[in-house]
Amino acid sequence: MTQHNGHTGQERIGVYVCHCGSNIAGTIDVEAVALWAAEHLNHHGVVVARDYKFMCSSLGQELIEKDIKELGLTRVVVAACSPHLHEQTFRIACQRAGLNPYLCELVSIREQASWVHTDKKAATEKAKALITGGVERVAWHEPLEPLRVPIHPATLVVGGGIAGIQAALEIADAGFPVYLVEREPSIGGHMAQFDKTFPTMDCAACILTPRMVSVGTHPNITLLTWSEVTDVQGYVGNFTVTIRKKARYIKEDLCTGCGICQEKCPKKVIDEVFEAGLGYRKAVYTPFPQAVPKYPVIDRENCTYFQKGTCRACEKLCPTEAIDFEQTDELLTVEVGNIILATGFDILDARRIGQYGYGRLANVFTSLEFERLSNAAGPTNGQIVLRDGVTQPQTVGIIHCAGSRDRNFNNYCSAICCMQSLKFAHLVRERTGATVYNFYIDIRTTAKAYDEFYQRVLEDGAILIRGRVAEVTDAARLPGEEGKLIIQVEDTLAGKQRRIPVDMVVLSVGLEPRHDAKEVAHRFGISCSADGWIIEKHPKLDPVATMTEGVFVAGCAQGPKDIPSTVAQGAAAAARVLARIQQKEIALEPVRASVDESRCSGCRICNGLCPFNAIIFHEDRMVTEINPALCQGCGTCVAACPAGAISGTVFSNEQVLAQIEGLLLDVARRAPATEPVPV
Amino acid sequence: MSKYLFYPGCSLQRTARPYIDSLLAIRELIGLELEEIEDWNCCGATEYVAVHHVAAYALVGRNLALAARQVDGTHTVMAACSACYLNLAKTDSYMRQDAHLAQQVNTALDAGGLQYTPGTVKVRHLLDIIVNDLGIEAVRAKVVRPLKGLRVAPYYGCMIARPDRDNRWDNVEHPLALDRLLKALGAEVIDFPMKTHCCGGHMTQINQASAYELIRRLIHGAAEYHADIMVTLCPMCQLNLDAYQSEMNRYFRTNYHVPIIYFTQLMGLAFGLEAEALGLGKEFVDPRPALSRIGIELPAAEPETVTVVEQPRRKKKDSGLPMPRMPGSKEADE
Amino acid sequence: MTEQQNLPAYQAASLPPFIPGSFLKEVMDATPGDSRLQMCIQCGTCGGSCPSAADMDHTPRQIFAMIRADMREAVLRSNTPWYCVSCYYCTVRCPQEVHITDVMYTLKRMAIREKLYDDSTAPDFSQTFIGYIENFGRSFEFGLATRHNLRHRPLQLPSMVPFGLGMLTKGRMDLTPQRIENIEQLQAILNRAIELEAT
Amino acid sequence: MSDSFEPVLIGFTCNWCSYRAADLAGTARVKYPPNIRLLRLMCSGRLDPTFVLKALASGADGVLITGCHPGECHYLEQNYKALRRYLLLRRMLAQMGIEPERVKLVWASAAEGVKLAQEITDMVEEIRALGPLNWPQRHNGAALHADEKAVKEGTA
Repeated sequence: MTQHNGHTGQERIGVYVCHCGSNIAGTIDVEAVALWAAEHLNHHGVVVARDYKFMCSSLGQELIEKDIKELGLTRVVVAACSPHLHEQTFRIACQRAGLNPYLCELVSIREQASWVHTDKKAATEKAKALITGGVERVAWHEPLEPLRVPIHPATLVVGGGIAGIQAALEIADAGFPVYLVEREPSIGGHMAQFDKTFPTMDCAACILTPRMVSVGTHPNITLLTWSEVTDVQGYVGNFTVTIRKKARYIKEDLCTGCGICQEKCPKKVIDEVFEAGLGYRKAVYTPFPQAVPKYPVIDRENCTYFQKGTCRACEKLCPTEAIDFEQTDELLTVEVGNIILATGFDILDARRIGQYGYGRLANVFTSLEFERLSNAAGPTNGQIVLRDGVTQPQTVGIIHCAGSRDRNFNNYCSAICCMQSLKFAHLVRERTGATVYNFYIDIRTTAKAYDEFYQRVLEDGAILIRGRVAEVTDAARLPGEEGKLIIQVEDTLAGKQRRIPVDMVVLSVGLEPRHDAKEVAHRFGISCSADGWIIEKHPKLDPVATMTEGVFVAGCAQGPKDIPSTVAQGAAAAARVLARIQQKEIALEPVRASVDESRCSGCRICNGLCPFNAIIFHEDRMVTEINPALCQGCGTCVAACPAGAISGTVFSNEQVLAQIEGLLLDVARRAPATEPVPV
Repeated sequence: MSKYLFYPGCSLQRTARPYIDSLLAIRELIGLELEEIEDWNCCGATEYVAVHHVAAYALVGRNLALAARQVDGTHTVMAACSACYLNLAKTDSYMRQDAHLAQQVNTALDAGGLQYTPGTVKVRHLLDIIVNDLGIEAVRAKVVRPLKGLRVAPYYGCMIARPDRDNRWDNVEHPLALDRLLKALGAEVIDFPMKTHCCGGHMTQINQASAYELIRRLIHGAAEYHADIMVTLCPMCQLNLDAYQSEMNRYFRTNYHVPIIYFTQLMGLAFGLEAEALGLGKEFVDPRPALSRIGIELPAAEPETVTVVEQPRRKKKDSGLPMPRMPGSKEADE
Repeated sequence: MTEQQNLPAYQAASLPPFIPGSFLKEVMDATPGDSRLQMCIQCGTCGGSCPSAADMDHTPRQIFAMIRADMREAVLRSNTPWYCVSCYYCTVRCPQEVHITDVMYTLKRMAIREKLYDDSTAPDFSQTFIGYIENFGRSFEFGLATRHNLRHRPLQLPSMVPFGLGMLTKGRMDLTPQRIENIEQLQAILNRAIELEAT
Repeated sequence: MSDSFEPVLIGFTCNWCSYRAADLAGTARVKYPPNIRLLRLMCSGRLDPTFVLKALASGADGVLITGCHPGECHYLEQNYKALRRYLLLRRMLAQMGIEPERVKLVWASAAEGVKLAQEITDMVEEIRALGPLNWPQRHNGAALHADEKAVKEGTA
């Protein structure tokens, strides 16, 4: 650590340059930057400039606190990572030392310099310019108080899979109200489709159903299935959410869930959702017997009455007169303080992988189809059979990484496929005794008891071949291949191309973000990564928060993960929300605009600019006023005021212009001799 | 009429004479106007690039530069040979991606007073133009003699489908463009699983055992599906599968007889054109028996007894589990 | 101070070029565009897809491992690239988008330049082929087939007579090569290109 | 720095999208030239045209303005106001004898780190091609101020 003392100016500014280990120091000569700041920015008020290994560590923070007290600093500039990560950390440090927290400025020399540039000299020069901008800007900072707003105690949970179920139960059990919104007719999500769960092979329904029942009967949970969130307004602590409750055409208060309507409905449809296209349901249906809630829905697209105007069999036969063809969609508005998104995943459309023949070759199945095939409650009552519905396979090939770790499809590892494929191998061995081949690139069994499961599947006699399958074909070339599916692969450990005839192929297809993940994220004001998964606030230290305060994420919406991790995230998100609710209020950035009435000319240019209706015009005095409770702080009116009568905190004209000047101090020589813009 | 610059390539001048003859015979009917690139040279096939690097791209670069000079109204260069198509497209694409290569190619071209700016012309294959520009419907409208009852194996080969840099095909593994086109001619198109497998390429000249094995796989595949005829769109594929079929039969002691003709020839037949104008009759494996079965008689047809095997169709099962729905499957069934 | 542009990812990265002077780098540098060869994860999709894999002494995947292991001579002596039929199956299926077919061409060029091949049939075929192009601007099947077969398969030549005769009588082969008009221009271009390769 | 011309650019970012895109570019280690210096506003709607002129007057050779995609503004629609001001600002720059290409507006969502980096790279090269900004002599502060006022009134 080096220390450089400069001489005193009007404001007493301290500059702190972080090494961030080698994250910054690897590219930027941080010691030289600190030395330079002490020497060259002393005319700009810098009285001390230091560099330190990790400014955000407690020792780093103490360094700043000590200087505030001992050197009488009035402003602090920390050159480190993005303010979105550590602004709060350093503001609190300032506050501890008795300095108003808003007199601290963060300069991002990691995300904006060391991580994005390779030329060390240029990156170092840029860091100096960024810091100069920060120093010039911080001089104009004003002491501010955060805006405190109360937090509404209710929570919205979007998605009724195991992540959403877990989160909802945790919060409801703590005594706070929850709205659980689910798009499908029942909660349960993908887990409800599975037969067994790895590595312990307990039955998915046996462990999931009790939780579903708890959700359905919990006094603190309002369950809204067959519903979707259509609009979100407001901000942390105070969201107003609009939910479309789609018409079920069933009167929930009268329906007993007896199932007669489903039994009598004459219209059979392929169930593309719950049965993954492998089984049938009726036009009026609950997706599965243990569905929560128990009320069915009428699928308008396929209902004979809705399409052709006659039938109404369900209505005639319903013992409680619960069928209501006149029902319409309802829009509900609820107030919540926090939101948890647990919207889950889709599976990759296996038809896209042409070389595996799914959709063309009857006996190529997806993993989700296989789950239904092996499920005792599935379309074959758990019989593992070929597409003809009767023949048991003698040989089964299970292909890992189908569409994952592949730049032609999804570049990431879907995380669950290795264990899922091993589970399938075990089930096939156990139920049919068929010969099983698993084709893999790498076996990734990294969680607790997972590798032991791999060992067990090897003991079961599954044959593992290291090689990514090149193609699945029905074009027989050699004796013994006729009538079979042939898996062509390089057995990379033997170094030979092999053709392995099998009866059934199971594709462990990758997990994908929901097809509408981007729209949903946009609706909640959060972002998705390029892959489409919701971006968490910090991948390690804040994995369930998002960049938008009050919106949390849990489960596969954030990225592919197995059931244990999903449940852990659901509980973690709930814990974060509960902590928020217990605080009762939250501090907001005091970024607000206000009008200096003495300078307002009454031109009304700003009047039409505010989408939040925060700008009011007083006809009597011919002046404009801004309602601070409604102002969101965008600053559009500040930029528009020709009289300069509107000013905005945190991003005032003075602050921005001073920052520009600072950013360009090193190149100011190139500017024209006469200063063209009056500041 | 849609106009395109035309790169015929060496094969169409010689071994694939029937391909160009049939193409020229049908072009008016489907509204295709072609302007040949003047003084074009060989594309180098798969050989030049195995010996020289810059020269291989400069060789193709000369053709692109000549084509660019003829750009007038259209900037699309059409090739009918798969290897020519791929070499032209690949050179343009690599020159776009790799500034160093582009500069070297242009330095070389400069020695001949030529220049080529990558991206000036767009290279496309004949099938792509017929299916995607002129349209299947325009083809269907000209059919006067539907090829009803003719079981055809659509064979694309490699280099037209792969690598598909500009996403021209619905699926690089199992494209359907040719299938749809042949269905529009009234033919019965088999779901040929080998449709994009390799014909052996230059292996017929290098290692005949390897080549014959690759040829056998394709011919065997077509025979397994009881195809009357296999349709190709590449001179190399046609040559290997047709001219070497008897050699292959001798090598494996088999007796396959699968005629191989160009898709343009089949289009011409469906359009009611004369066989001779379509270059038919120059094949090694005689297509006449297959064609006469659907009532198309070629001149000097020698009577030949053909054993017609009853074709086992894939059974449709009613009691089974539903099949996944395929996008565009309705269209493919037409 | 600007970042390097139009360079393959492995060269533009902030790290210094890996293993300077390695055979891997040599192969990548000699392949147009970004071949992404360093991204191979040894999954075997190429070896599984290859129609000629059975004839190769090493699968393409093994060749890539050998390139990384700097087994220069063993790689260039391998018959693997010469059995490549340019079908591009490996290239389109490779999950890492390695330009495998192009790498095979690069290995052929290297082997020819250093005369490191055990069976000369394929290299000779390529060179005979390009000889015709350099002299006429067009390929010439008749000359090619006869010259090539005379040299490499003289005993089989009689059995090829029906084939050649068939081609001639069916008007699918000529006895004389065609020559493009401006052959001098093409030769000037190719000579300049070959000079560039040497530098 | 070498003798050759290295442009300096100022980039205005929106706290909700493009600033986060810059963060994302950093986290993903996407590389772009160091010639740009970014500063943060809450919204592209906060961008007072004076800021752009101030940057150009203080030595910047170009200004990149970034905001949320149309329809994605955190404050509902303020990026449209930025767009209007930008279009008028460019016209005004042309009248002042400054190449309007020196100021550019691009949209970048919080997920578009790679896109933002590419836009920066492209613009640095474009400005490098244009060369250093040479202020026309005839302009003085008063004229600029009048123009700037016109922009505000015309577009607010």
